[in-house]
Order: sequence, then structure tokens, then C-alpha cells
Amino acid sequence: MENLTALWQSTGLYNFTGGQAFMMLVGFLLLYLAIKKGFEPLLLLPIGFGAILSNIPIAGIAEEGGLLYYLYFGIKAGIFPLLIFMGVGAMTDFGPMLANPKTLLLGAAAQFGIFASLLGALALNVVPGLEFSLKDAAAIGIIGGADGPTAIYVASKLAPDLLGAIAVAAYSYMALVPLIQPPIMRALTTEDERKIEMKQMRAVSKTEKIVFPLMLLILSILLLPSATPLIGMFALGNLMNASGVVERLSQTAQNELINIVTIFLGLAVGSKLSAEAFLQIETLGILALGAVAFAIGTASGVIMAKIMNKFSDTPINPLIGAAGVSAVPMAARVANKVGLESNPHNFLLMHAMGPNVAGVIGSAVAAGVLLSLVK
Amino acid sequence: MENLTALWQSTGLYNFTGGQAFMMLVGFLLLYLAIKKGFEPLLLLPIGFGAILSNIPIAGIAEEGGLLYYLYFGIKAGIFPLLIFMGVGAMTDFGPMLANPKTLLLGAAAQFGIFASLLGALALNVVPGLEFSLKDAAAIGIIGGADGPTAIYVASKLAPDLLGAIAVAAYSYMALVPLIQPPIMRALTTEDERKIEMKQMRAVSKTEKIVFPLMLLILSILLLPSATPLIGMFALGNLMNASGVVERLSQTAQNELINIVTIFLGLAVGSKLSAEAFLQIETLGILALGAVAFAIGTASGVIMAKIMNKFSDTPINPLIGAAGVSAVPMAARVANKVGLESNPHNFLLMHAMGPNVAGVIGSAVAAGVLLSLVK
Amino acid sequence: MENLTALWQSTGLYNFTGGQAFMMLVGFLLLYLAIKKGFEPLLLLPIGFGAILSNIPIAGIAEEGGLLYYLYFGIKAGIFPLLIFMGVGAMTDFGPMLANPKTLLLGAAAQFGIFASLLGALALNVVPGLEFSLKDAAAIGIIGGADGPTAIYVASKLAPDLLGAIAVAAYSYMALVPLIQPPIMRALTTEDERKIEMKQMRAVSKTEKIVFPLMLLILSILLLPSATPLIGMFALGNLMNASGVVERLSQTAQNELINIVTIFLGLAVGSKLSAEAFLQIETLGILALGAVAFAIGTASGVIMAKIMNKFSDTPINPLIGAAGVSAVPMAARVANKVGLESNPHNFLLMHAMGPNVAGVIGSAVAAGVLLSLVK
Amino acid sequence: MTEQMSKGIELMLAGMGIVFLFLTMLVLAINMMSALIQRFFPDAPSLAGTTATRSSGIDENIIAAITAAVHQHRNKHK
Amino acid sequence: MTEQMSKGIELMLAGMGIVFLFLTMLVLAINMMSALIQRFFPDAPSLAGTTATRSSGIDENIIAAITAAVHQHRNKHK
Amino acid sequence: MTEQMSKGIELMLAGMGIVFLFLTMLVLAINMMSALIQRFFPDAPSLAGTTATRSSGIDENIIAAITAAVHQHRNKHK
Ligand code: NA
Ligand code: NA
Ligand code: NA
Repeated sequence: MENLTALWQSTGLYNFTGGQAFMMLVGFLLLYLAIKKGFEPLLLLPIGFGAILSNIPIAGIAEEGGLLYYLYFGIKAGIFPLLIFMGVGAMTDFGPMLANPKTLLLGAAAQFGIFASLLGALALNVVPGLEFSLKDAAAIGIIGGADGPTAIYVASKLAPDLLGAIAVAAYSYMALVPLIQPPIMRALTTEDERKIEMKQMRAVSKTEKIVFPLMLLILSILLLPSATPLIGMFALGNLMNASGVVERLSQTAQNELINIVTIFLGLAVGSKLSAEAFLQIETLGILALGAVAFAIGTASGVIMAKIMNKFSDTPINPLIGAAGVSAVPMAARVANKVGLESNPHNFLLMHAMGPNVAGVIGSAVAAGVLLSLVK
Repeated sequence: MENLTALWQSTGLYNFTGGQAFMMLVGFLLLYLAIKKGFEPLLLLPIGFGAILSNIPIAGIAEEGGLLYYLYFGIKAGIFPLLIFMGVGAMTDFGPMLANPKTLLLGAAAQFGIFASLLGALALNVVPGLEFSLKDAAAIGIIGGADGPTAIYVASKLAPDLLGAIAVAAYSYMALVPLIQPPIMRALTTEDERKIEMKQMRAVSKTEKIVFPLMLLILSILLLPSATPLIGMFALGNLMNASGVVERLSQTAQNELINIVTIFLGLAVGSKLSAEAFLQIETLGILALGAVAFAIGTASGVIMAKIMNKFSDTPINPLIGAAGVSAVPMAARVANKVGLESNPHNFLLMHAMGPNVAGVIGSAVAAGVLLSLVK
Repeated sequence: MENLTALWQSTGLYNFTGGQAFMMLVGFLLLYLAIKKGFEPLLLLPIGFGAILSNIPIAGIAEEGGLLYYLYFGIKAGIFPLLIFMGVGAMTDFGPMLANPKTLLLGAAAQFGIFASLLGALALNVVPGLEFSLKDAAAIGIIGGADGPTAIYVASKLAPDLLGAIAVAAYSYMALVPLIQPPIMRALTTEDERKIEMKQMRAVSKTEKIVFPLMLLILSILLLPSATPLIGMFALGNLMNASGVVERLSQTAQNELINIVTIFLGLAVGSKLSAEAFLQIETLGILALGAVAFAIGTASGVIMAKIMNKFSDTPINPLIGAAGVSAVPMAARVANKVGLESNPHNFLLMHAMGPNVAGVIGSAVAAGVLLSLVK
Repeated sequence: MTEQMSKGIELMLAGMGIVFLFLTMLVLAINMMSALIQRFFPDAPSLAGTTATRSSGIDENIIAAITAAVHQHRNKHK
Repeated sequence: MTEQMSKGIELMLAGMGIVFLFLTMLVLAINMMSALIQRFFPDAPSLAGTTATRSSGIDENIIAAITAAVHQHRNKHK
Repeated sequence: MTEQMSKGIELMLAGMGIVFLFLTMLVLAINMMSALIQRFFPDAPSLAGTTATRSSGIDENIIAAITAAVHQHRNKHK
């Protein structure tokens, strides 16, 4: 009898709080989006599952001694996002960007979304109940970088309490890129602009591909050391692949290592989706600002491309500017698709890959600025 | 000369204790069983090797600063068994169980072996020199769950000193399932019962396979949060595989990740096979009770299947009840084999897979009960 | 304005010290050697990159809280070199050595390079400004073992400050084996000796290959427990492969696990290439002694082989003695190549593999002696 | 009977009770779920006993081609 | 305007400035590098858009198919 | 000679002594083991120099046959 009471008092039913129940629903929603809607499932499935596990009453899976508590150390120490960045670097081909380097500027322009939403977060402080510090605002802004590991790395340093909401917003909007971007792209361009065909790319030599990551690293060392953890690991992965001399390390970085870390990172991010941290009016603000950041980043990229097209001797289709937000390779595919609508023979994919990977560099640079100036 | 004396005094020969020598023999015996007899080699080979390494005098491989000391942290924190459980979940196909859900009850009945041997351990306290606490008894009972990671997880929480003996007993008896089960199965069934053919299974849709792990998780959250670390990671692995949207994560969980963790877990379990911990009369008790647990679990499963066969509208071959102990997939194969002896056209394998995987769930539930009630 | 000053003061340009700049050049030199010259790229690429990352001003990647700081723990605790040794063990085939066991003595003789350079290091203390302790000298000597993980393991225990220079020297000279060894081999042998053909090897049974790693382990336990972490993990890997019963673990140890650990180990070694530690006159001494160690080891192996050839009833080509330094499989290939120059029909590769893998055992034994006698 | 023993028996009763309760509820839940899914979300069923995913995705023509090649090869070299 | 807001605007200006400065310098550096490499170290160019390495060229499905076929073949002939 | 140097020489003597002792005993042990195994547990010998497992086992003719088949297949389906 005593045992039965003890058992009843140790059930989830007895111990549930409303907040925990709600956060579990959020977890199930993320699983639904990942599985049924195909929203960035590699991250949102583990994140959603982590959200459920960490909100189970009594079990304490995200508390000291629990699995998610230990896994979270990999985020707190910055290890997981940097290892993922290394793997992404190994998977990235800078060929299209090296063939047409001026498209790097599109990857610069699109980072305006980051700083615009940073300002937006500060402006939202006029709403009673909302109180974003400069650190919070910077961490929210980085959603506009449209790059998962960068967002998680910055948020873990500047605003760990907001990490869960920021990561969820970043990956969700990346999955929504095919819905968010096209209307903006169409609104800012004319039919004729969208029809512009770009000239075929030159071949890029292996030597150039080997030297590039080293050059990127050197520039980052000289100008912005605070960005070197991110850019350095990205360059390491890229060099491992481009050099061709450590093929087995490169393959492991791109496959098993990044897979293992992705599972751990996702679960650990999910463990930050606790009721106390997430069920705040701040979360609504973060979700709203994330959408704004993506929209403004897209618009800035397109506008920059229009300007460049004016001054360039070779034609530039403004649609590829939208790929500057990163969200590799989704944003480049969107540019390709919207281009095909206007001109069925116009394949922009390779041309959009340049700004697309430039966007990754751009947001890592922006992250470096935030990490070094926001104290 | 001084050097030579120092060298001699630093040899293993000079420093050996009888206990260490004996435990090394135990380690070599495990290696022999793993390599020559094919007893669960994936675990018993690293465990045996770990036993040898940790009993080397002076080297201190299992002491602070040694490799096995660090690896053991992965067990103490519960990380290794849970990651293995995730991998096992990804490898498990619940199709046969979903096609015939009432076979789940066979997986429930077979857990009686756990609690019977728990009582047995307490009863053994009448033997002078034996003193099992309730925690010890619970950890010993879980051997009857016939599931390695569950046994290690529970033992590491309730009775870390007995971990080595418990893990060795669990894996050894799992390997001995083809010897332990058939006589019990034959004794409890008639020839006619063993000839019973079961009707072909219905097809199970992908949606059912996706929803099931979530339902399992929800039930566990509501009823028994203390089982959610185990059941949750199992469900995560299963969902990763069933959903089909994170194939690369699922493959890594089933292959490289589980392999790496298996090596580490095996070595770390072996490090608990020290002379002080193992060379106790308790160990004999544990080995005896483990055998009892398997036998009683098998019998309970078969008897439950006989009862169900009486009341079911579709025929149930009682042999598949024996598969309810878990020991996946060995126990299901044994059921199939014993069935074929009586009726060469009777393939029970798929029908036995249902209770077999249900046994994994059943022992995780039993583990949750023990973890929440035994303090 | 304030921001701009802050930014300028946070650039690498503003904060660079000469030492950091120099060490980065060392890092780039290592990358050049790895990528363009093919010098042991699997290790020197990550080490070189680690050297660059750890010398970036402000970023603090090798300081507390930085990625390389955390990764270094895997070396400090001895985990990484031992896991690599396990993988190497799984990749090693002892067949040729078992077919002709007396070639083991060549692997013993070549270890003279270790102790000769140890003495050399102590002798160098007469040079003003150089002050090698006995521990330092032992760690330097182990370069002569021509085995990366052994050198890193010993250096991390005896002289962590010299670890960077020692690892770089060890891997560089291993890559230079095709340049260092042939002149010594030719100087110490006559044309007739180099032409000696060795008799074809007997077949080695699977049972012998399974028993050998266990025998090696037992011998090491009895005689030299201090060598058992190294020899034990090596034997474990070898047993996993030779036994054939844990193929999936063996494959993972040889591939994904060793790849992951190699990336981490390389970066962590690179993090010890800081200006303070490396830009010392000691480093020049280490580089000089390393070359001496390789040369003396090669010579000792060849001379031993000449002596054995005198007393053996089957002919022994003295060239295979050079393979006793380890540097698997490079040194065996060099022996084969030099042999082919004198006799185009004389394939020594398999005969040289025996002393080659014996050299790995020999240097692990020497490491055990150093670890147990040098306090 | 010792106090420990009676605690053990209580534990056994509670334990087996929960195990059966849990798995019985799971049976009911599965039956309900399967009925609902088969009525409202029917999809192309995969055969019970085949793994859910891992659809090899290999073009069947390729498989056919290779099977043929291997077959041919084996016949030639028998 | 609050002090925080003006700090934010400063941050935006500095940030976008650095981002453009960085990427512009990268453009210049790439142009320089490409010119130098094409003049002094020309090598067999790989087509832009193909990954540097991994140019196995063989469709991964085909490899899978072959592996499966060979595996099957070997099992049969054991 | 300094005390350190004499310690070093002692170390060298002890070290080379142990290394030779260890490997000599290993030679004896191997000889004994091989004799015992060849007499009492003879098994199908694998050729020295091939790795214990991982024997790719794929007949080169098979590879040739499959390569040809895939080639043919790809040409047909281009
Ligand atoms: Na970006
Ligand atoms: Na069970
Ligand atoms: Na050596």
C-alpha cells in the first residue's frame, strides 16, 4: 500500500506541471515538422526529442547526473558546434565562389539581416515585459546568419538561456527558406532581371582550392581573431578535403564524426527547451525577429546583387543575391528554382553556390564582431 | 645494480597477488568463451580484456589516471548503456510486435524472472557470509531481464560493486540461451502445443512504426518517469530509423557509434572485475541466481503463452513465450528451432520476434520500477 | 569611434607577438610538408593546423575554455595515444614475424637509437643554455622509437613541455626515412650482402595469430607492467582483428575511431607548439638528436642483421635490419627498395615486415623501461 | 519472515503489477493506434518483418544488370 | 533614443563595416591568388562545381548495388 | 663524468638489456607456441603476409565482370 502510494507519487501524471506538458507539446511539434514536413530533420528531430526528454518530471535527464546534462557540456565548451563546422567545411566546395569571387560581396550584404534584427530586439524593449540585453540582442540577431552551428556557438557564449529558442528559430526558418524567400525575391526584381543568364564559370584549379582556406584563415587571424575558432575549424575541414592527402580524415569528419556530434548537439540543444526558459514572452519576440532577420537578409542580398549588376561588366542575376544568407544549399536551390520560373533554360544553381558559401563566411565574420564587441 | 633491483621490484612477477592472478585467469576464460565458443563476443571479448588489464600489478590501468578509470566514467554517468540502447533501438524492428500486439504480454510475464531472483537473493541472506542489501538484490534480479545495457545501467546505479559480476552473468547467460531454454520449453509444453502453427501476420504500415516509439515514450512518461532514460533513448533510436528522415544519423547510431561505445563499455565493465570485488562468495550467489532468473523467466513466458492460447481466438504457439525474456534475437531463434523440431514446416521466427522485443520493453519497465522504489 | 579603437585593439595585427608569428610560420611549414611533400600528412596536417590555431593572439583557442585546451586532455590522460595504438594493433599483421620469429631481435637492436640519443641529450648539457633533465632526455630518446603514439605517450608523461617538438621531430623523421636510411644501409653492407635472397616464408595459422597477442600481453605483464598500457591496447586491437569474432569492432577501431582520435590528437599536439615552449635552444637539440636517433637505430639494426646472418642457418639479408626501427610500413618498403637496386628479383618486403612490427613492440618495451625507471 | 523479505515481496507485487499494467496499456494503445491509422492515414503497407526504412534506393535496373553479370560470370567460371 | 539603442547602431555600423571590409579584402586576395597560381603554378584544372576530391565518379547507388551483388555472390560460394 | 651521465649509462644498459631479454623470451615463446599449435591444433593455414581477416576475397575476374556490366548499364541509360 505504502509502495502503491510511493509509485503513484512517482508517476509522471502525479508530478506534471503545465509548463512541462506544454514544452513536451513543443517537442512533439518539432518532431512533426521534422518527420512529416521535412524541416531540417537532422537537427530538429534530435532537438525535439531532447525537448521531450528534458521536460519529463522526476527523471532529471537534463539535470546534474542525467545524460543531457553531460551532453550539454559539449555545447557549453563550444566543442560540438566547432566540430560540426569542421565537417561542414569538409563538405563545402569553394569552386563556384573562387570562379567568381565578387559574389562574396553578396554574402556580405545579406548579413544585414543580423544587425537589423539586433536593432529590432533592442527596439522591442519598449514592449513592457520584454527586456533584451545587448548580449541577448546579439544572440538573437545571429539567427539572421542562417547558419546553425554559428548561431549555437554565439548563443552559447552570449545568451545561453535563449539558446533553445534561438536554435529552434534558426533551423525552422532555414527549413522555411523556400517559403520565406521567393515572394521577397519576386517583389524586388523585374521579370527581365530574373531572366538574366550568367556566363559560364571558369575552371578552378586544385591549387586554388588548397590555398583558399589558408588565405581565409590568415585574413581572419589578422583582422578578427575572435572569429578564428569558427573560421579556423571551417578552414581545417575544407583543407582536409581540398588537399586530398588526408582523405580518410576528411571522410570521417564529413560522415561519422559529424553524425555523432549532430545527435549529441541536437539532444543538448533540446535540453535547453525548459519551460522556465522557453515559456517567456521573449520567445515570441525571438521567433518574430528571426523571421524579420531572414527577410531583411534576403532583401539586402537581392538589392546588393541589383547594384552589382549595374556596375559589373558581366551580367549578374539578382536572384543569386538571396543565396547570400547561407542556409546552404537550400537558398541556392531556391534561387535556381525562382530563376527557372522566368527562364526555363536558366540554371543558376552553380552561380548561387558562390554567394551561398560566402554567406557562411559572412556570418562567421559577423559572429566574430559580436563576440569581440559585445561584453 | 640498484637499477636491476628497481627493475626486478617493478616486474609483474614480483608484485603479483593471488587474487590478481586469479582474476586474470577469469579474464582469459572470458576471452576463450568469446573467441572459441562464440559467447556474445562483442561484449565478452572487451570485458575479458578489461579484466586482464585492470588486474595488472603496478600498471594502475583501472586506477586514477589510467585509461580504464576514465572510460568507467561513461558507465558511472550512465552515458554508455544509454547510447547502446539508442543504437539497439535503431536496429529494432517493431513490425512483428505491432502486427500482433497481444504478444507484448509474453514480454511482461517473462520479467517474473527478475523479481523471483530478487527474492532469491534476499533469501540467500540466510547463508552465513552472504549479505545482499535490497539494492544488491534488485541489481542481481535485473540479470533476469536478459538485456545487457539495462543490466549495466541498473547495476551502475544500485550496486556498482557488483557491476562486473552482474554484467558477466548477464552476457554469459544470454550466450547460453540455446542451452538453458530448450529443456524448460520442452518440459512445459506438449508435442501438440509445439506443433501449433500461427496465422500469417498482417502488414504493418510505416506510419504505425513511426507512431509506436512516440506512444511508448508517452506511456513511459505518464506512468514511470524513472524508466524514461532507458525507454527514451531506445525510442529515439527507433524513431530515427522508422521515420526514414535521418538515415545518416540512424546508420551511425547502429554502426560506428554503438561500436565505439561497445569497446569502451566492455573495457570499463572489465575494470570492475577486480579481485576484491569479484572474489567474494557473493559472486557465486550472483551466478547461481542469474541462471535461476533465466530459467524462471523462460518458464513464466511459456506458461503465459499457454494461458493466452486457451483464451485467444487465433492460435498461439507456447514456445514463443520463451522469447519474452529478451536476449534478442537469440531467444526468438531458439523458439523457432525448437518449433521446427516438432513441425518442420512451422517457422515461428517472426512470431517470436514480437515477444522478444517486448521483453526489452518489459525489462526496461522493470528497471524503472526498481530504480524508483529501491532506495 | 570608441568601437573602432576597440576593434583595432582586438585585431590580430595589433596583438601579434613575434614568437606567435614565427610559430604560425612553423605551422604553415608543417602544412606545406604534409600537403606538398606528403610527409605523414595524417598527423602533420592536423598538428600544423593546431600550431596555427593555438598561436592566434586573443582567440585563446589553446587556453582554458578553448577547443584545443579540452582536446589536450585526451593526451594528458593518455587516452588518445592508447586508442591510436589499439587501432594500429588492429591493422597490424604479425604473420611475417611469426613465420620467422628470430627477426624480432632486429627490432630489439634498433632500439639502441633510443638510448644513444638519451645519452646524447645528457651530453648536450655541456652546451651553455641547454639543460635537459633525465626525464627530458628519456622523452627525447623515444623519438628513436620511430613510433608516433609511443613517443607522444611517453613525452606526455615525462616531459609535456617538450611534447610538441618531440612529436614533430618523430613524425618528420618518420617521413624522412626514405632519405635517412638508404645511405646508412649502403655504407654498412656489401653489394653481395644486399643481394642475399631469403627463403620463402612458411604459412602461419589463424590460431597462432590469435594466441600471439595474448602471449605478448602475458610476457609484458610478467616482466614489465609499466609497458602494459601501450602493449595491452596494441594487443587488444590485434586480438580483435585476428580472432575474427568481433569484426565490426575491429573495423571501427581501424577506421572511424582512429580517424576521429587522429584529428583530435593532431590538433592537441599542435596546441603544444607555443612560442614559449618551442622557441628554445632545446628544440634545436631535440631536432638534432632525433636525426641521430634514427641514424643510430638504423645502423644498429643493420649490424645486428649482419651478425645474425653469420650465425643463422638460413640466410638473412642485412637490409631488413633497418626496418627494425619501426616507422611501419615505410622502413620495410625502404629495405625492399634498396634490396631491389642490387638484385631486381629480390623482394624483401614481407621479410622486412617482421622486424618492422617487432620494432613497434621493441619501442613499447623501451618506453616501459623509461616510464618505470626514470622518476 | 524478515522485514527485508516482506519488502522484497511487496516489490515483486508492485513490479509485476506495473509491468503488466504498462504492457497491457501499451497493447490497448497499439490496437487503438493501428485502428485509427488504418482508417484515417492508410499508407502503402510495408511487410511486417522488413525494416521500416533502409529502402536501398538502388535502381532495380542496376540490380538486374549486375545480377545478370554476376550470373553470367559464375556460369563462365564454374 | 536610449543609450542601449545607440550602442546597437554603433554595433551595426562597425559590424557591417567589418563584414564588408573582410569580404572585400578576401575578394582582392582571391583575385591576386588566382592570378598568381594561374601564371606560376598552373595545374590540371578541375571543373568548378565538382568537389575537389571524392571524384569517384561512380554513382554511389551503383557502388551499393555492386557491393550487394558481390556480397551475395560470396555468401553463395562460401 | 657527471652523476646524471652515469645514470644515463646505467639506464642504457638496463634498457637495452630488458629490450633484448623481452624480445628473446618472445622468440622462445613464439617458437614453443608454433610448435605446440602445429602439432596439436593444426588448422587451415592462411598465407603469411595476408591480413588475418579482411581478405577482400573478391575474385578479380568478378570485379572485371561487374565493371563491364555497370559500364554497359550506364551507357544504355545515359
Ligand atoms: Na550567413
Ligand atoms: Na527482458
Ligand atoms: Na621502434
